[in-house]
Amino acid sequence: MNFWAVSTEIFILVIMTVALAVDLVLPKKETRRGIGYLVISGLLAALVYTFGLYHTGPSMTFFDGLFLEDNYALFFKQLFILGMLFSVLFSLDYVEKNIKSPGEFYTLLMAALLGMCVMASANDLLTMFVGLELMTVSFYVLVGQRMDVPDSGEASVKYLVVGAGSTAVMLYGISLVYGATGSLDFAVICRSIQMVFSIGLAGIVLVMIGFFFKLSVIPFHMWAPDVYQGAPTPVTALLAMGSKAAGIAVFMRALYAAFPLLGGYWIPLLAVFAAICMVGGNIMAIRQTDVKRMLAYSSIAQAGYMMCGIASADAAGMKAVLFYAMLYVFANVGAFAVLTCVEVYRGGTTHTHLTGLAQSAPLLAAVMTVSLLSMAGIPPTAGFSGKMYIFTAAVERGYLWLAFIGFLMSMISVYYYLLVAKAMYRDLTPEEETANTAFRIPFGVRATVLLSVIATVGTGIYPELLAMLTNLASQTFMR
Amino acid sequence: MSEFALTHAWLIPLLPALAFVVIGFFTRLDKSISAKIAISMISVSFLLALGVLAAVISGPITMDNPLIQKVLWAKMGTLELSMGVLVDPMTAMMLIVVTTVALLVQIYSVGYMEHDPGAGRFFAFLSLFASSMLGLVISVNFLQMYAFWELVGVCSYLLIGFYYYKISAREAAKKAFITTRIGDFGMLLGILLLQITFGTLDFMELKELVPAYIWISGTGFMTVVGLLLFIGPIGKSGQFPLHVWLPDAMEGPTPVSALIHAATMVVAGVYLVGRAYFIFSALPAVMTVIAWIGGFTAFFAATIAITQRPFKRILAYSTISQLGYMMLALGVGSLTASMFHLMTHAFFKALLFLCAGAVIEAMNEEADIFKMGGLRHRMPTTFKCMAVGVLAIAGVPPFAGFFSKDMILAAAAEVSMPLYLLAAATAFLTAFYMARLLFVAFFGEVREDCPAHETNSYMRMPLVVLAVLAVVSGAWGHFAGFGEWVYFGAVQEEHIDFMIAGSSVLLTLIAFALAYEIYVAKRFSAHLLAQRFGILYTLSYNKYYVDEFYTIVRNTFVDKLGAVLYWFDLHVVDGVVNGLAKGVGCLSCVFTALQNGQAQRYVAVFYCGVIVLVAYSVFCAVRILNLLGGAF
Amino acid sequence: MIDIFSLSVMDIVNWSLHVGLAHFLLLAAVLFSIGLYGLLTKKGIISTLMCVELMLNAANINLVAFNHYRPFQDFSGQLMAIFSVAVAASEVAVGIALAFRIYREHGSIHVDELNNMKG
Amino acid sequence: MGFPLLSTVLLAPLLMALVICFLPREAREQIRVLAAAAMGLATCLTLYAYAAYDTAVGGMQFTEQIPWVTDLGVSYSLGIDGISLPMLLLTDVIGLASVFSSWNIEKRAKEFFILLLILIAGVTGTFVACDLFIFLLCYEVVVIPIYIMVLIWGSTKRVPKEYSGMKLTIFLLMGSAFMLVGIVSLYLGAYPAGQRTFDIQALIMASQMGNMSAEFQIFVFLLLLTGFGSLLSMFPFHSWSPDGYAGAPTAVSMIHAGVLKKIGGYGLIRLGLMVLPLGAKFWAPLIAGLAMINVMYAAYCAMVQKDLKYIIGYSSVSHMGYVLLGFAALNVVSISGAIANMVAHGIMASLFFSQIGYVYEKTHMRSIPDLKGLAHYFPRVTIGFMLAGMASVGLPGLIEFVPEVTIFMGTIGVYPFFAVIAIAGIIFTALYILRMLAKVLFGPKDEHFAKYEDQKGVEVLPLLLLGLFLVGFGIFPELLMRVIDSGVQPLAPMLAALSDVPMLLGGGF
Repeated sequence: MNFWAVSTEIFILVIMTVALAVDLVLPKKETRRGIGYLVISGLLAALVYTFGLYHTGPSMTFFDGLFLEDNYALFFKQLFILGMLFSVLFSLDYVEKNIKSPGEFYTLLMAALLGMCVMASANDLLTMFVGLELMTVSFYVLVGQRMDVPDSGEASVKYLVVGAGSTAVMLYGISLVYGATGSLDFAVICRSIQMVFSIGLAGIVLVMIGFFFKLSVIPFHMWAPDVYQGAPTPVTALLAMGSKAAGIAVFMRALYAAFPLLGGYWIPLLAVFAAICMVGGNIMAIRQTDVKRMLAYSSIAQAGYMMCGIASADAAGMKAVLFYAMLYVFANVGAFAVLTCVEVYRGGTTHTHLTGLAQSAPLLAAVMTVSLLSMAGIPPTAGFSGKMYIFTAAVERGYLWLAFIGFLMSMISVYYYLLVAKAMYRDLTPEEETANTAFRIPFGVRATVLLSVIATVGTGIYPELLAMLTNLASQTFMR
Repeated sequence: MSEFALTHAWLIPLLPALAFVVIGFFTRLDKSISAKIAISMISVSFLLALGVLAAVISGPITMDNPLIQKVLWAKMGTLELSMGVLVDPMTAMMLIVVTTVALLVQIYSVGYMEHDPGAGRFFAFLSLFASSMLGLVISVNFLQMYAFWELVGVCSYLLIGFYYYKISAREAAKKAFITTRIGDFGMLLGILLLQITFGTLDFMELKELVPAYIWISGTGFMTVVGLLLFIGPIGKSGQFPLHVWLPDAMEGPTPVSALIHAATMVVAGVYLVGRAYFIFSALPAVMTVIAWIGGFTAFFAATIAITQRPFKRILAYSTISQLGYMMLALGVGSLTASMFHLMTHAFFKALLFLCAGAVIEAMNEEADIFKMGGLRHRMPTTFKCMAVGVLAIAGVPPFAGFFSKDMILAAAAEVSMPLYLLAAATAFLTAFYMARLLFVAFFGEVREDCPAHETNSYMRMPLVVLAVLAVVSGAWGHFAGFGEWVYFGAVQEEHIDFMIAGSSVLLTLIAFALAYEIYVAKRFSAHLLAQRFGILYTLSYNKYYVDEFYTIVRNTFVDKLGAVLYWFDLHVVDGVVNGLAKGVGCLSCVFTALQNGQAQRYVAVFYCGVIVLVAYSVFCAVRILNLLGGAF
Repeated sequence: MIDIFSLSVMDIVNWSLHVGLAHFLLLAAVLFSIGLYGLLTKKGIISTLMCVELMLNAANINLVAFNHYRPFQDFSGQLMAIFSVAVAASEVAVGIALAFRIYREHGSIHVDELNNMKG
Repeated sequence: MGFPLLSTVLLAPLLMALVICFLPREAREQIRVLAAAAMGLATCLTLYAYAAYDTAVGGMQFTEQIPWVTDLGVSYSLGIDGISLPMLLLTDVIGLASVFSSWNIEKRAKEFFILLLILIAGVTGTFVACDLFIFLLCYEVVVIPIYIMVLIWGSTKRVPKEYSGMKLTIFLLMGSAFMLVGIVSLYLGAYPAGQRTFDIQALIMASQMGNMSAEFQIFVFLLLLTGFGSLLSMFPFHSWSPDGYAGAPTAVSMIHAGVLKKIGGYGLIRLGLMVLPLGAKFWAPLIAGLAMINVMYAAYCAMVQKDLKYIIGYSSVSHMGYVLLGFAALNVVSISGAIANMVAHGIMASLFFSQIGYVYEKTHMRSIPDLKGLAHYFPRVTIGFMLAGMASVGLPGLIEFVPEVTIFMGTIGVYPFFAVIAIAGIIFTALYILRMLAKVLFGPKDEHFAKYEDQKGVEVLPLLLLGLFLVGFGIFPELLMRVIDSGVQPLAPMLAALSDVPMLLGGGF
């Protein structure tokens, strides 16, 4: 039992328990802000620590291979931790203001993070399932954390109902795969010839559907807009970055490690769904006025882009996906930090709430614009490099039409991203002018947005660093 | 001296350009200094031109071996555009004409522009025009000629529109530019065709190449080129049907009319045909066209001139008519006659215009000749000069017009009788309407309200000089042997065919007598005549409605069509774009309508997806089984 | 493939008497379908959750049955079933809690009344 | 590698924009002076480069190269040759002029100059980039600042500025989507995996080595044509242009019409022709036809416009037709003419827009019926209008003459029919330009304008700067042609070989 392999998870577990304990010992009326700082520092340490775990040799394993701590997993864990770190950082005020019991909130966040990390290094269906459910169930609760807003509860219920259904489907799929191969271990499944028969194939699609739900792929996406809109903004951010990225992580591992021989079976499937996502997501996002909801639809489209990378099924594609997932985190952090700040001060995230932001808080407006453009893939933001990576891989695989749809749709997406920019930058009517009061940007938010925008533009102009990291991650996995 | 002038001929156009720059940038606001600069520069050019003339007369330079200097102007790939100087007798003659008239007109303008605040601008433009015209004259290749051709066009645009606050002036300027532009279009096409056919535009090289080409591959293609080239002169020299701009151009200040629209710019067309004579003369079809267009224009314009009332407009139509003469001469193959007439005409027409200017200024901008009368008592000098001009243009010996016109008639008579008759008739009409002008404006008794008075010395001096030139230039040219000097191909010997000369002089005298009877002795009333020839009179008085016709054409084929196309742009091209945008929006509506907020609807859609995918998996399974050949 | 139409009545009787893997798979499938039907039709959150339970357990039956009838060397199937039971329990717990909250906010626990967010 | 001249030219505006970010909003004076200083520096360096460029040697000079993204084969490599150098000069001159002509901006000046400098830097980058990736980076940078500038400082006339800005942005981005697909497949098709690169020279090498089949070239060229064509406002894709210019503030109109549009032509020559000669050859007749339509159709539309900016918008569409025609003829002369024409039109159009902008800034009028007899009160503006107008009419001695004649000479032998129609365009150009000038500038005094005063001080600088080039390059075209020729000469053998390839589409009209 090599406990170093699970050291990251243990680290996170410790943070979680400490947060819980502190929450219990603190007197009731005492502010829980301290816990936030505690979590932040802990996550920072964890982030730094994980860098030490990158390796070139054989990867550490746990539970004789059920749990694999390779660079691929590490990359994603860092991604989760980064996302979580920033979300906590920019939502300190938000939590204090809107969340009834912050202690539990932070604890649950850590639980979700733990689930993600487990997923990232899951090397068999059981571990995967457990990690997935740990994350999902925590999110059910997190989504419902705003007691003052009915939408929050509604979102939570919808998430639960649809999510439970998808869990059932996935579990059923796992059972079929198990039935076909007699094992839950990716390695064994990969070797088994039985997969090619109907049970196995049905099992694979059902498992894939489970992930499609997490990635909110059309037509398994219907929960996403409502949940994104209803959930507390930081949670929405985490749903967009963490939950999705975790899904991607384990999805790719499952496809490449467990079902590589059936590539001819699932690659076209992915390609088609990627196209559907890119088209549908972007088109549906056009008419949204609530930015959170719009981002939900755009996240559907983003899932489509990433699936293009998965569909190309080679080192280049995987690296592209890793790259994209990371820059998507940067972009989301920026956007949601701004949204959180705006919601704290103006009590909403619709276009009208964002109006005149360019005068009252130029920094926020600029960051919002840059982040959205990064999602749209406009240079010099990172999104452009990411799209180049992804679509280059796709075209090389022979999916020119996919790349074409992708580029076209990302240009269409600029339209609704620019609508947000328009709301922020357009000149105001006199009464708006008076209503548009400048507001103090808390330090957390300021730091977050600056870091995120630097990361976005920096990666866009000089992608080399992130590219090297992704190479490391993808190659050790692909061998 | 003359050698220097010859080698530095490029200075001639450059000095006025310098004047333009200096006046334009620095002394624009001080009219007297501007005038001094302009006049000094042009007079230096004039001296140089004299030097060139002397050198040409004395030196070895003839039409067949000109002096050539070239500089590279622009080069791309194999294509080299160059600018330069080509001096041969024809050039020298033109240089003299242009510099002389320009100099005199500028001196005249000092008086004429005395009270105009914009005088500085005026002199700047005049200098610019002079330099462009001189540049055109010394061109070595078609491109240079085209370039300066355009430049003189713009100068005329600027000068016609000099009184820019007058709507009529601004419209006239626009009309002049556009109309000549139509000619330039054809000319440019011709030049381009020459370029791609021969790979050069240089006159001297083409002079070698073109005949060879025609000898090898016939005249067919070159005829097209020639006709295209000739469209340019039609526009510039106000030949029918592009003559309409010239009468309107009289909106400009009178010195401008004298310099540009009588003496120099309008003859550029004639000069071009003369310069490219080695092309035209080899193309009989084109020559016929030129001849007939020239002849017809001459007659046509003369018939209009008879009935016009404004002083300058009569002169304008007479200019068109005279230009027709020159074209006719070219068409019938006598370069010498054409150039000779060009020279004499430049002098006496400038004279006439300057007199007109003096008269109109004296009459306080009253242009209608029937509001004048008896001016000979008030303005004796002007009257004398005017009379000289009239006699000259009417071709009364020994005035200049007699010799040149006689030469043209002779040449025409050699080629075709109809053309000769046309020309002779024109001569008659010319004499008549000029006499009418003179008699109506200057004879009869002075009106009591007539403000006229003799003009100041600045304006009188040029009149006298030009009058002298109008008297002597013809005789000088005739006896000094203009023919051995400016010719194409072989020198044509000069003789006065007394048959032709006599008849034309006779016609002229009859015309004078007739005019005298009508307008001075008032034996028959002009009105009666007008009613007698009702239709003809109206047609002529309304210039045969050519302008109206063009207006209709412009409205339909430019404005209406433009409106239609713009509608197309707005509603079809742009409509498609907006339509697509709207379409995407509707699609968005449709999709989002599916999202009705019902959790169970979501689950249902979810499981639809599940079913589809399971079906796909089963389908694949069956396929695989078939592949394996039913191993179950 | 098995030619279904060439089966005689006797064969079917035999098949149904000798219980085997196929029966369990069939049962699981039927359970799953019933659960799905309920999930799609039931209005109350509680009954919806019960249906979800049915579906999850259908999967569990599969796992256990496979593990029993197929010659597999380990018991990972049954292990999986146990884990899934735990997961299902946690989901239901969250569900009940949410039901309370929804009842407090809307005065009913009908899922179909929760359609404030749409479009 | 000596002094990184091009990097300085590229980064000076960006860094200055960064500096301005930290200045207080009120320091309008300092901000605009700083912006002018940055552009002045860039312009001076460019002029130096223009003077120091060795036309005898030709090829890429002042090159800089730093490995950038290894696994995509991207390198930060800059350089200029005879084709990009005039464009670079154009960019910086117009950039400087646009800074001056937006001198009097009061409203949110800080943001304005930041965005303007970013915009200029982006355009500069596209011209100095030797690497396709860098080219793309800069290519799309420009779009977003433009949208925001139109949104804030734009003006609403026939269409609301929000609409025109969005139209412009989305239109160009749509085009660039096609282009991106083309470039990606170019990148993949040029070399086998492992030795792939975005370096343009390497791509040209690849096409010369025959790594790309004719079909591939034809397909990719079509994609590029769609992208660059819509930027160049080629006929069916032109409708963003007039609306966009009408909505945009002066500086944006100047830069957009002056240089941004030219990126399309530049890209067509740099990528379309040099990398995909066979594709170019295949589609050339189509381009020629569209070019003819551009010239006449846009001229006709301009004829009936009432708004000054719309007239210039359509006239620029019309002039781009000449550029396309020159490109389509595919010979040294015509292509030199096309490049020269891009420069000429850039100077001319931006001069026009700067003058219109000044008048609009003072009088808040732009439609022809409102404006009369400006010559009485705005003599300098009048000079500007006349210069620009006469240039676009193609007057000798001004910048447009030689390019036009060159294009005609190169074209008429290849597409006689299209060329003749296009040449007839000079008449219509004269018609609508002179009408506009006559109605707006001349005519009787209108006391209504007595209260406005003429350009003075800094406001005159755009006129002086642009007028200088307008006349200078007009009288001494060799200054311009020398450089362009050195850039086009290397293509001569390739073009010669191309002329032997039979024309597949259409045939010689």
